[in-house]
Amino acid sequence: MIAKFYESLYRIRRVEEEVAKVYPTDKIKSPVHLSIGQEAVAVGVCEALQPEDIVFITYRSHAAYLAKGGNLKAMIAELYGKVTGSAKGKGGSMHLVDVANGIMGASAVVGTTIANSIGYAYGVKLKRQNNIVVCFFGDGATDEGVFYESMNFAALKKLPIIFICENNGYAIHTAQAKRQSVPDIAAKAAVFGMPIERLGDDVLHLYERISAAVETLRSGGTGPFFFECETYRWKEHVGPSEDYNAGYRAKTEAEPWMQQDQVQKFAMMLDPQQRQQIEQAVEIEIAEAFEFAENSPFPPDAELYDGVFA
Amino acid sequence: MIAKFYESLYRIRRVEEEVAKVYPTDKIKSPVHLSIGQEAVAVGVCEALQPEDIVFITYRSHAAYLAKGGNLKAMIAELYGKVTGSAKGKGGSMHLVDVANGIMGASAVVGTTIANSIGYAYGVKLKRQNNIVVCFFGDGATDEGVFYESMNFAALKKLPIIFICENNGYAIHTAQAKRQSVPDIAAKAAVFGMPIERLGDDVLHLYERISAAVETLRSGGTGPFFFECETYRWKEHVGPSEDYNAGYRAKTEAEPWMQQDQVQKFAMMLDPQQRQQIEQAVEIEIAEAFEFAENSPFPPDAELYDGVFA
Amino acid sequence: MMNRNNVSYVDAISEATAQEMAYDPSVIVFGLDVDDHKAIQGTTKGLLAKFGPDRVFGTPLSEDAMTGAAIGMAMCGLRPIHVHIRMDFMMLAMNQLVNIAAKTHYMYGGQIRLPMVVRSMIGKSWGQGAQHSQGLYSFFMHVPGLKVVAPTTPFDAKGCLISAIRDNNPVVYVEHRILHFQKGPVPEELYEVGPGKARITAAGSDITLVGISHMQIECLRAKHYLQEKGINAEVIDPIWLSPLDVDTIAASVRKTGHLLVVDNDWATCGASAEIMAAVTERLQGEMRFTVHRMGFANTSCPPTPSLEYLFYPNGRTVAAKAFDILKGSAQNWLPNERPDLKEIEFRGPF
Amino acid sequence: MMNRNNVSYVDAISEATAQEMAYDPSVIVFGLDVDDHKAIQGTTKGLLAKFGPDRVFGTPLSEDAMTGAAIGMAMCGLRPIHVHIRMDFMMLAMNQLVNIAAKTHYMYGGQIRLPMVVRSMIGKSWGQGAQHSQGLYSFFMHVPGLKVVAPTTPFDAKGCLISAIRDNNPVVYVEHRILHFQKGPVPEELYEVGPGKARITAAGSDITLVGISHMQIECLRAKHYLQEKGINAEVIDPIWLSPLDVDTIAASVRKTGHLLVVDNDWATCGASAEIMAAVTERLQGEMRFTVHRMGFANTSCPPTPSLEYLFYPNGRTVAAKAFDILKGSAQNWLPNERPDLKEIEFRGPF
Ligand SMILES: Cc1ncc(C[n+]2csc(CCOP(=O)(O)OP(=O)(O)O)c2C)c(N)n1
Ligand SMILES: Cc1ncc(C[n+]2csc(CCOP(=O)(O)OP(=O)(O)O)c2C)c(N)n1
Ligand SMILES: [Mg+2]
Ligand SMILES: [Mg+2]
Repeated sequence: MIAKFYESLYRIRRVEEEVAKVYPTDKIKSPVHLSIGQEAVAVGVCEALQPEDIVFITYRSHAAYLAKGGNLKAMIAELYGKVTGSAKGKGGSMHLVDVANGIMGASAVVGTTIANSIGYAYGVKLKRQNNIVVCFFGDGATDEGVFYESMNFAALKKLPIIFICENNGYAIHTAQAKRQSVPDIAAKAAVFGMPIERLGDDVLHLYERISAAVETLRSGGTGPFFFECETYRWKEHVGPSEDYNAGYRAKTEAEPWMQQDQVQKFAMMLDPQQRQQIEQAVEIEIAEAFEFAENSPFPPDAELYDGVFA
Repeated sequence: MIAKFYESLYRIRRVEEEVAKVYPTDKIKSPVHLSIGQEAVAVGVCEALQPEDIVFITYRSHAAYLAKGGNLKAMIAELYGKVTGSAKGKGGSMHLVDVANGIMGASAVVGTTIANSIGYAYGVKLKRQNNIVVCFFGDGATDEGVFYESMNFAALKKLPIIFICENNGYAIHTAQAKRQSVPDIAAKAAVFGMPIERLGDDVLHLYERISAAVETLRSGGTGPFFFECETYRWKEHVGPSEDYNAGYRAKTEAEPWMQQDQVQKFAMMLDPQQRQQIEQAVEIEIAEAFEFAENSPFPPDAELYDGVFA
Repeated sequence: MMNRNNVSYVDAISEATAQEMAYDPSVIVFGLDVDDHKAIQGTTKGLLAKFGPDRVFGTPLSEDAMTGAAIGMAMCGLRPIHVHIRMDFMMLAMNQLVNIAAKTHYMYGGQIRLPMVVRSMIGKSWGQGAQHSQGLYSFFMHVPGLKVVAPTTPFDAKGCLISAIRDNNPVVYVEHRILHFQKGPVPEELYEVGPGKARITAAGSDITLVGISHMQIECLRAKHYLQEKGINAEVIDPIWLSPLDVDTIAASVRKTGHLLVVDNDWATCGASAEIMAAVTERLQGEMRFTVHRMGFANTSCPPTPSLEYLFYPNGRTVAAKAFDILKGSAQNWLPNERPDLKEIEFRGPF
Repeated sequence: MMNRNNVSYVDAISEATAQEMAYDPSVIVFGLDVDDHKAIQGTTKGLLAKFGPDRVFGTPLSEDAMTGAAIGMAMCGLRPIHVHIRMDFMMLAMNQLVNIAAKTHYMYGGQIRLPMVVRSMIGKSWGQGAQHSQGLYSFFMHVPGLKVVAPTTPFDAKGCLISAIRDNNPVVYVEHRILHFQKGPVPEELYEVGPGKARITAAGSDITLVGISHMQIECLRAKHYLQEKGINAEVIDPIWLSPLDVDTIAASVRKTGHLLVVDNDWATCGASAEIMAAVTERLQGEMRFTVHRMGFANTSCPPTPSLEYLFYPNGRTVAAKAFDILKGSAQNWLPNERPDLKEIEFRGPF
């Protein structure tokens, strides 16, 4: 399990580092919102899921996409705007999707996928499917009215869904306390009548707690479940750089998070040889994915008008 | 005080009864949402206010309009669509307004005035005015996302505003439990960090509790305050009739409310002569208002294009 | 037994829904008050009893999230019909419709499709006023990825709804409160009235009247009035507004030389502007012709009866405008109201 | 010292705002991120320091309630400027804008007026994609009671913003991300560029090009390309889209005989359809002329550079279209890209 978790964590971290490295070459002409530092939540949650389970993600979801099993080559090609991308170059970094692996897409408009996820969960329940829906969103999304409307409906209909609020304390550069009169997001879900829990970014603990919720749902128990997961974004809101000198936050705020970096932590738990094996395999896979993206063609002009309607 | 309260209660009840009586003649061609049965909340709240205080109301707000001192003649003329109406016949029953008396209008789209009221309260605070904003809305409005967004902003900015949720248990024909996973509306405001209180429709108690909040705000304390007031609509959702045979609610549900009818209760508290005096004066005023409306002209055709822009 | 030659628009909708729900278990209906005794003016009547509360349910007042939920349901393989009792309330759903529903299929490179219908009603009369009387469908025509249909007859109400339900894309289905009272022949079987085909509802040779939604009725009335003056108008019902059948309209104008679009909405950037522009693009250079439009008065809808009457085009004012177009402007001819042209009209109270 | 002949669009906006705020204490600025270090691409820079957090503040992500709040502030006598960093997010504010802001003055019989400005930006380039690149202003043009302005130059950016702030009605003020990089002369003093007056930005005689927002730049480029072919285009910037100055455009077409509207938005039911229709209404019967339009490709905006390039009209394609209009369709002339016509363009990354 440790090895599997490490592989996922390391892979996500390295993919995003590569994205950040390539970015200044202007080969990726798409706004990238890196989740470096936030990998733990994606991995802890997605490891508790099965391939047929469904996730709804956000523009900052390279991590969740990969953790859920999203196709890496298609992702990098999508960032490059290539026709081999997950959306044929018509989505970009903010709209990753991989239906075959249960990834139902990501929106650049904050909060919208929360509403989509409850509809999907309603469908799952109506059709008596046995899979589970998970919806990822940020603390910023909980400022939006649609968040509350969705919590109410999910609780009213007892939907088989798990909400994951990735609370990294900021919406762009605005701290939560400047936007929310009370910072306790989980409490705002709890008033609608659902079990809540506050978690950090300890992958194993996340995995354990999410697994318990999944187990309940899988065995016919009712949802929804709500988890508020504290985490921290290491990079700037959008783009490949750091921005601790911008004035809205101090590096000292980040340091405790960096010290408990889950990627490092899991690395330490493995014996060096096994670790090296994992890392090597990942590096090869990543190199291949970027090569694939580089070598793939841009979509032909005719694609412009293709697929407006199904 | 009892006399004053009774006058207001009796006046509202009688105005609406007259509206209901006239309605079948088709002189009022505007959808009327009567607040018969719900007068207590409007009176208990508005008696605690000063003329310069501001109220935001709903399409079901004949009561609040009158309780706050809205012009009766202008109201009836508005229902009749006459140019002497509060909005020159361009508002109708659902859009009563009387800026001179602090009534900032009413919307037919549920929930919208909540957002408007917080903006007004922000203005009051910024300009260091000493008046207070009160916003009335129904239980149905608390289903809407804008309710939560507004609670958050009001609490974040500590606005001088009092929220009055008139919980009559229904949105049109849909009971609260069919729409809300948890019926406790006040709790949903409380999570944003504001004092809440649950009240019934006892006018004196309402008056006392609202006055206390008003006092706090008036003397420089911070808001917002939230009151959930249970009440009951006696008539159908829209129109002049009863609808206990429609199937969505039973008359027995209404009976306890009718037994504790505040209009009757206050009538009993007065000596018969004083009561008669009050009632006579009100009847004369009402008769005059309907006569005024009857005799007023419809707006001239040119009014159609007048006032699209200020 | 139902008289199939005299089925109401309301019954046509509920029948189409019930038949599609019986035929396809993935069809569901939801929205505020679809399950109460009024049943959205009867259009959802009987559905709850037949299909149960999982497939027919009222919702909280949460237009934004419920629209998003409809999208999610469609992603999951359902065919949701989301109902709004007033089109005006769709303003709360614009983000999900414009930013998500319209874009999902394209933006995800074809991986997801959204078969969903959004039904809503345009209000009119009885002083419903500014916030309950808007025909805002041009917003949806504007955005690629959405289809828009506004059937006028009970026949089309049924056929278009079935077509909309079976479409694999988001379809905005526009009703008009007054049209609910229309009656006409409606076959019992399931049939589709698909996108992209306008209907010539009355043949003529002198001028082409395109009437959208309820204004189709007013155009048919105008045709009668114009006959008094020996003018023979052709009347067209576009039915589907997006995609729009420009061919049929242009072919008619090719014949008549004059187009008057009468919309149930404001003119500016509306469907009437679009149809004028599209026909002009098609015909200019080829022949001489003129294009014109009528719509709501350029104000909010006033509830007082006198002004409310002026707010809308009607058969007489449409005829007067057509007459001016043909005979030169400001002829000041306005036909007298003819009682024989009054079909049943909803008049309130609500 | 600032070079007043080379002021950026961004600085023109922040200057106009600061000056109006100093001049009138009822003016306030709020919206997501107006008070962070990026200051909405610099357009709100310095305001927080100058006017404090009560008059300049960031908000929660609550577009619906914050728009409603702007309305309430205006009711209370403030003159709020509500800022959205992307126009697309205004879809969350449609209910308050269409159902409340547009109607308040009329619906309340004149008792209330709403002096408020809603600023927002249209995105373009660097693969921002479907949800961050829309010009949806035709929605606001459609609804009576709203004014709409889309200035192109730094001079107009300042003058129009001042005019919008002083207007006693809701004004939707549309910026374009690429225009932010424009530079030009901007007087230091306060001045207004009021509603209803279009500007002839380049005189000509052969065809009238109306370019909206960023497409104004492309039309000016097209004018240069067309000169290679001896064609002399007149270019018009409508500036205010509602109310629209049809007079100036119609007068130009009266001269040139041909209109090509190039919009920064989709064509269907868009501003381009409206301008075509309005000019046609004005001139038909009087003379022979043709009307045409270009706009976004009828798809969602694709982020990949190759398709994104095709999605937008540009100076070359505008010139090609104008050439076809004048010389007969499908001449297949497409000018070669001229580097001397490249003004500074924002290219990312974000
Ligand atoms: C509805 C909407 N409003 C505003 C924005 C602009 N915006 C983009 S990202 C973002 C921050 C969202 O914060 P959060 O949900 O906490 O996610 P994080 O970026 O922290 O992962 C904002 C405000 C948007 N995309 N959508
Ligand atoms: C946004 C919106 N959605 C739906 C409606 C239709 N509608 C009109 S009144 C009403 C019920 C509102 O209930 P509540 O707020 O409890 O007020 P009450 O009528 O009980 O006083 C509804 C759903 C509306 N007017 N606005
Ligand atoms: Mg965040
Ligand atoms: Mg209620």
